[in-house]
Amino acid sequence: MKRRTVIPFGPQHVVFPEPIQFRLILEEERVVDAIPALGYMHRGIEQLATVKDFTKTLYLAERICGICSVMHTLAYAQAIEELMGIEVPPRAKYLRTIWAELGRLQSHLLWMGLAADAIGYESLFMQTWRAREVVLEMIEFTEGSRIMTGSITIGGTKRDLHAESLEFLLHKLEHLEQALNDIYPVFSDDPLIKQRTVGVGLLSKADAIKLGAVGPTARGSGIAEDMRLLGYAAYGELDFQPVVETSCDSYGRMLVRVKECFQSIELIRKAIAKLPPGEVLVKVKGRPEGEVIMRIEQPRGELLYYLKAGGDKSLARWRIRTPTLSNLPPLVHMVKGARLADVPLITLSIDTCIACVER
Amino acid sequence: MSYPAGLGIILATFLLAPVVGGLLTGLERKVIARLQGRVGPPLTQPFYDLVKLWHKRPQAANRIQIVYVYAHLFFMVTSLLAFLLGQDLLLILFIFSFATVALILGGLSVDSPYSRIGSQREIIQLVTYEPILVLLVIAYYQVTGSFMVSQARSLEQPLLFTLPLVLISFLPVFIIKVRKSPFDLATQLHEPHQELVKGIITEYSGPYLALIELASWYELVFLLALVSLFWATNWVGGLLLAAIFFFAVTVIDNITPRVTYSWMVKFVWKVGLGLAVVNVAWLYLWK
Amino acid sequence: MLTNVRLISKDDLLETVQELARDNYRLLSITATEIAGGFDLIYHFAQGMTMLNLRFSIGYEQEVPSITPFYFCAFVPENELKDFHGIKIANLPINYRQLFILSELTPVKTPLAPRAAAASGTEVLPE
Amino acid sequence: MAWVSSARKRSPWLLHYETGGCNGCAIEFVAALTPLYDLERFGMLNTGNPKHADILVVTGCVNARSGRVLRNLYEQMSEPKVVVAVGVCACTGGIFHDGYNLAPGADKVVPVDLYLPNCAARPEAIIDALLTAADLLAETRRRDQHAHQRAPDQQG
Repeated sequence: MKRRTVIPFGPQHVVFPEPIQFRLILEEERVVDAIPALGYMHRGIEQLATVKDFTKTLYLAERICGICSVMHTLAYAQAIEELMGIEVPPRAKYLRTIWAELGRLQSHLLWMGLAADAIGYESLFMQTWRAREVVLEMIEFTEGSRIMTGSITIGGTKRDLHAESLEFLLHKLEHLEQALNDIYPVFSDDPLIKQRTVGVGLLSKADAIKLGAVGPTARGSGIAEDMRLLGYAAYGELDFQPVVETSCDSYGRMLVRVKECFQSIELIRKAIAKLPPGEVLVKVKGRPEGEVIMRIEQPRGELLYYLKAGGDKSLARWRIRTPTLSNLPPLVHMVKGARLADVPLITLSIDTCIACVER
Repeated sequence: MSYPAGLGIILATFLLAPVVGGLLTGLERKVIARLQGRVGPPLTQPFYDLVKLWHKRPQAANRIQIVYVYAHLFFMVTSLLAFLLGQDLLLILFIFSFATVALILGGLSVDSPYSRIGSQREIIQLVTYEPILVLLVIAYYQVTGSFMVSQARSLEQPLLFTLPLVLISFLPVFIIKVRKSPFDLATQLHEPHQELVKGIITEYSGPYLALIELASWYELVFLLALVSLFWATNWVGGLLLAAIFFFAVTVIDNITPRVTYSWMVKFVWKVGLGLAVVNVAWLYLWK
Repeated sequence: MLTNVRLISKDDLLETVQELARDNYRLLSITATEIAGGFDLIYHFAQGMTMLNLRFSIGYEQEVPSITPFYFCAFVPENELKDFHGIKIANLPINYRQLFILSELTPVKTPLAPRAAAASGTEVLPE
Repeated sequence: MAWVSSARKRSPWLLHYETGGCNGCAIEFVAALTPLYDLERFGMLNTGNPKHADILVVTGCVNARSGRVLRNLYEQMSEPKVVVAVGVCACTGGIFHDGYNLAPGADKVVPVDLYLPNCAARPEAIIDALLTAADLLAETRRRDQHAHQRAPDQQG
């Protein structure tokens, strides 16, 4: 029998800033087994929601994850609105769409940078994060803060966009598109990047269904599923098609994300063009009662909320199923048999967000 | 060589080489930062790092590790010294490899998986580039008729004109030795983004890391001196050649991702070794 | 709202899930809620954009069969059920023994099932 | 010696550990390394290896499992060392402070020298905090070992 080495991969590791531990069992440099160990970020949000006021839980939802904070507030607000039967003004729906897409842009750019970093491509990492700063500038200008914006609330949005803000957005989007046009060919054509990603971390379509892959991971394996097609917020009125790649490897998943950046830019432009006038916030009275399931497309995939409220001040149950949790079994499947040098990239290729997983 | 000149070279090796090596490292970090659109650290940054590391509280996993660090530095300084004194090239490269072996043994002496796997990769790197160095020595002997480094200065035309392909095949060796992307498999000194944390030097800290850093400066100067051997007839030419090499490596580092070791072995043996063999064969058949 | 719910009994679970697996449904998640005297379990499935929820209730002491033979990925939510609610799952292949997300240092056992906390007697092994 | 402390001030190497929380501060810390903010111009490197680092940057709230890792990392760093708690979660536990799994603040596990309460901390604030930490590093202090408080795993 070959000699086996056990490498503790994480929880503190430079490649990804988040703590997850993989105990990798190696034969020489090939991984024969990977055991994920979670729990380094568990905060007990589901339990906190059962003791806090349901309006304050909104802020808790925002702090499930700092990267997709907008998505969590959006999902939570929509779920509560559905429970209480509130109709959100159309302008607020469009604003929510714009912010959600900005959030997706910054998340995808962040991921692209980390992926470049994982394969040791310093320069590309810096260039993508430089482009990301443009998005953060837009977010800060329109929402008031870089990460925790608090701009979406139950019943609408807290802020409105004026004509000059929209002009600023359009202007910056052009900058961003230029930067992305420079970055895109590097990701799609660079021979050394291809050498590191093509055929690495294979996940066939059948496996993706069986193991419950969602989001870009599933779309990289040829499954055309995008929760935005459900038509929540203003997505029903904006025409778009999900980005699908059929190469089933890290390269495919990478391309899905890069292409989705362009798609997001298009969606924001369409939303700005169609933005209806009117109010952005309706008054909310009463307490939620009943059960609801909310599915939303996060940058990382499908987010599933199950809310149960009994007419009390706080919720009876708030079940958060985040995309990364669903993508963990495919990840374990992909890591088995990979080379040690490819493990960081494969782990990143599902866009792990441990803060979401552990709540 | 006269006695005072030899003494001068010894002094220069001990005093000037680390200064030059440190400044070059600082320059390289600055250039990389500029290529990435950043301001970058000051030119003297490596010296601050060295002083700071030297004054941290020493922590070592075991005693033998410390011995290997000193051995690494000693062999590195010796190889540079022997080179500047115009000694036998074969011997010099032998000592140079021994410096690497000392580092590998140090990495293997601790019970850390990162350090162990880093050492294994360093061994693979050693195996990868060593044949090219041997061919370099053979080609050198064919042209000059001697193994002595001092012989290169008395040639009529620079070595570059007879050994152009050998110089090109030396480029991957240079990249491997200075631990730059795409061949930064075993460790990196200033870029932390690695699946093995720091690879072979993970378990060194404080003053011992400072010694490794110092050795890497000597190494850089030695490798650049080896490059300048290809234009040893004229010191301007040698300096120019070394400068071109230095900037080429810095740029390549910036525009390539890290590759896997199997790809590295294939590439270096196919392209690097191939070019060197062609050059040597050409010398045999036509000269 | 919660739509497309199919009420089943605990004994029908494996059979129903097998049918769904044959029809290429995806498993989204499993949700448990503590109700009086036991738990309310919902298995969320989806085919494309449409969801299907299987629902049944169990008592505190009752055991639920694992659906990992049909959906391997079910080990993640099933371990969560063990962690947060202390629900007993039979034949779980990857069993973290209530240490999936919670650690042995966590002062509270089964935080989402406060009423059942006292009843939970599962052995907690050190890491 | 003056030149030693000057070197320490100009070359602090960082170790970042995200103990929990929402990643917001962690991402802002990484953003501080990138071209717009560029921490490296102050000589700071993100090493990722506790044995090489001088400043431990803690982001996020400390929970039962990560507290032990944090403690372990802190003990692997050699003196002199400084700990910076970035973000309100690392300072007090923030919005999650009454969670069942948390220690209210990183200072319950390791001695913290600098607090940066913010949600989420901006890169400018992080740079400011790190520069202040570098100044602290220059004053070669030996910290009282008794000041170490007990880790949550040692609490009853």
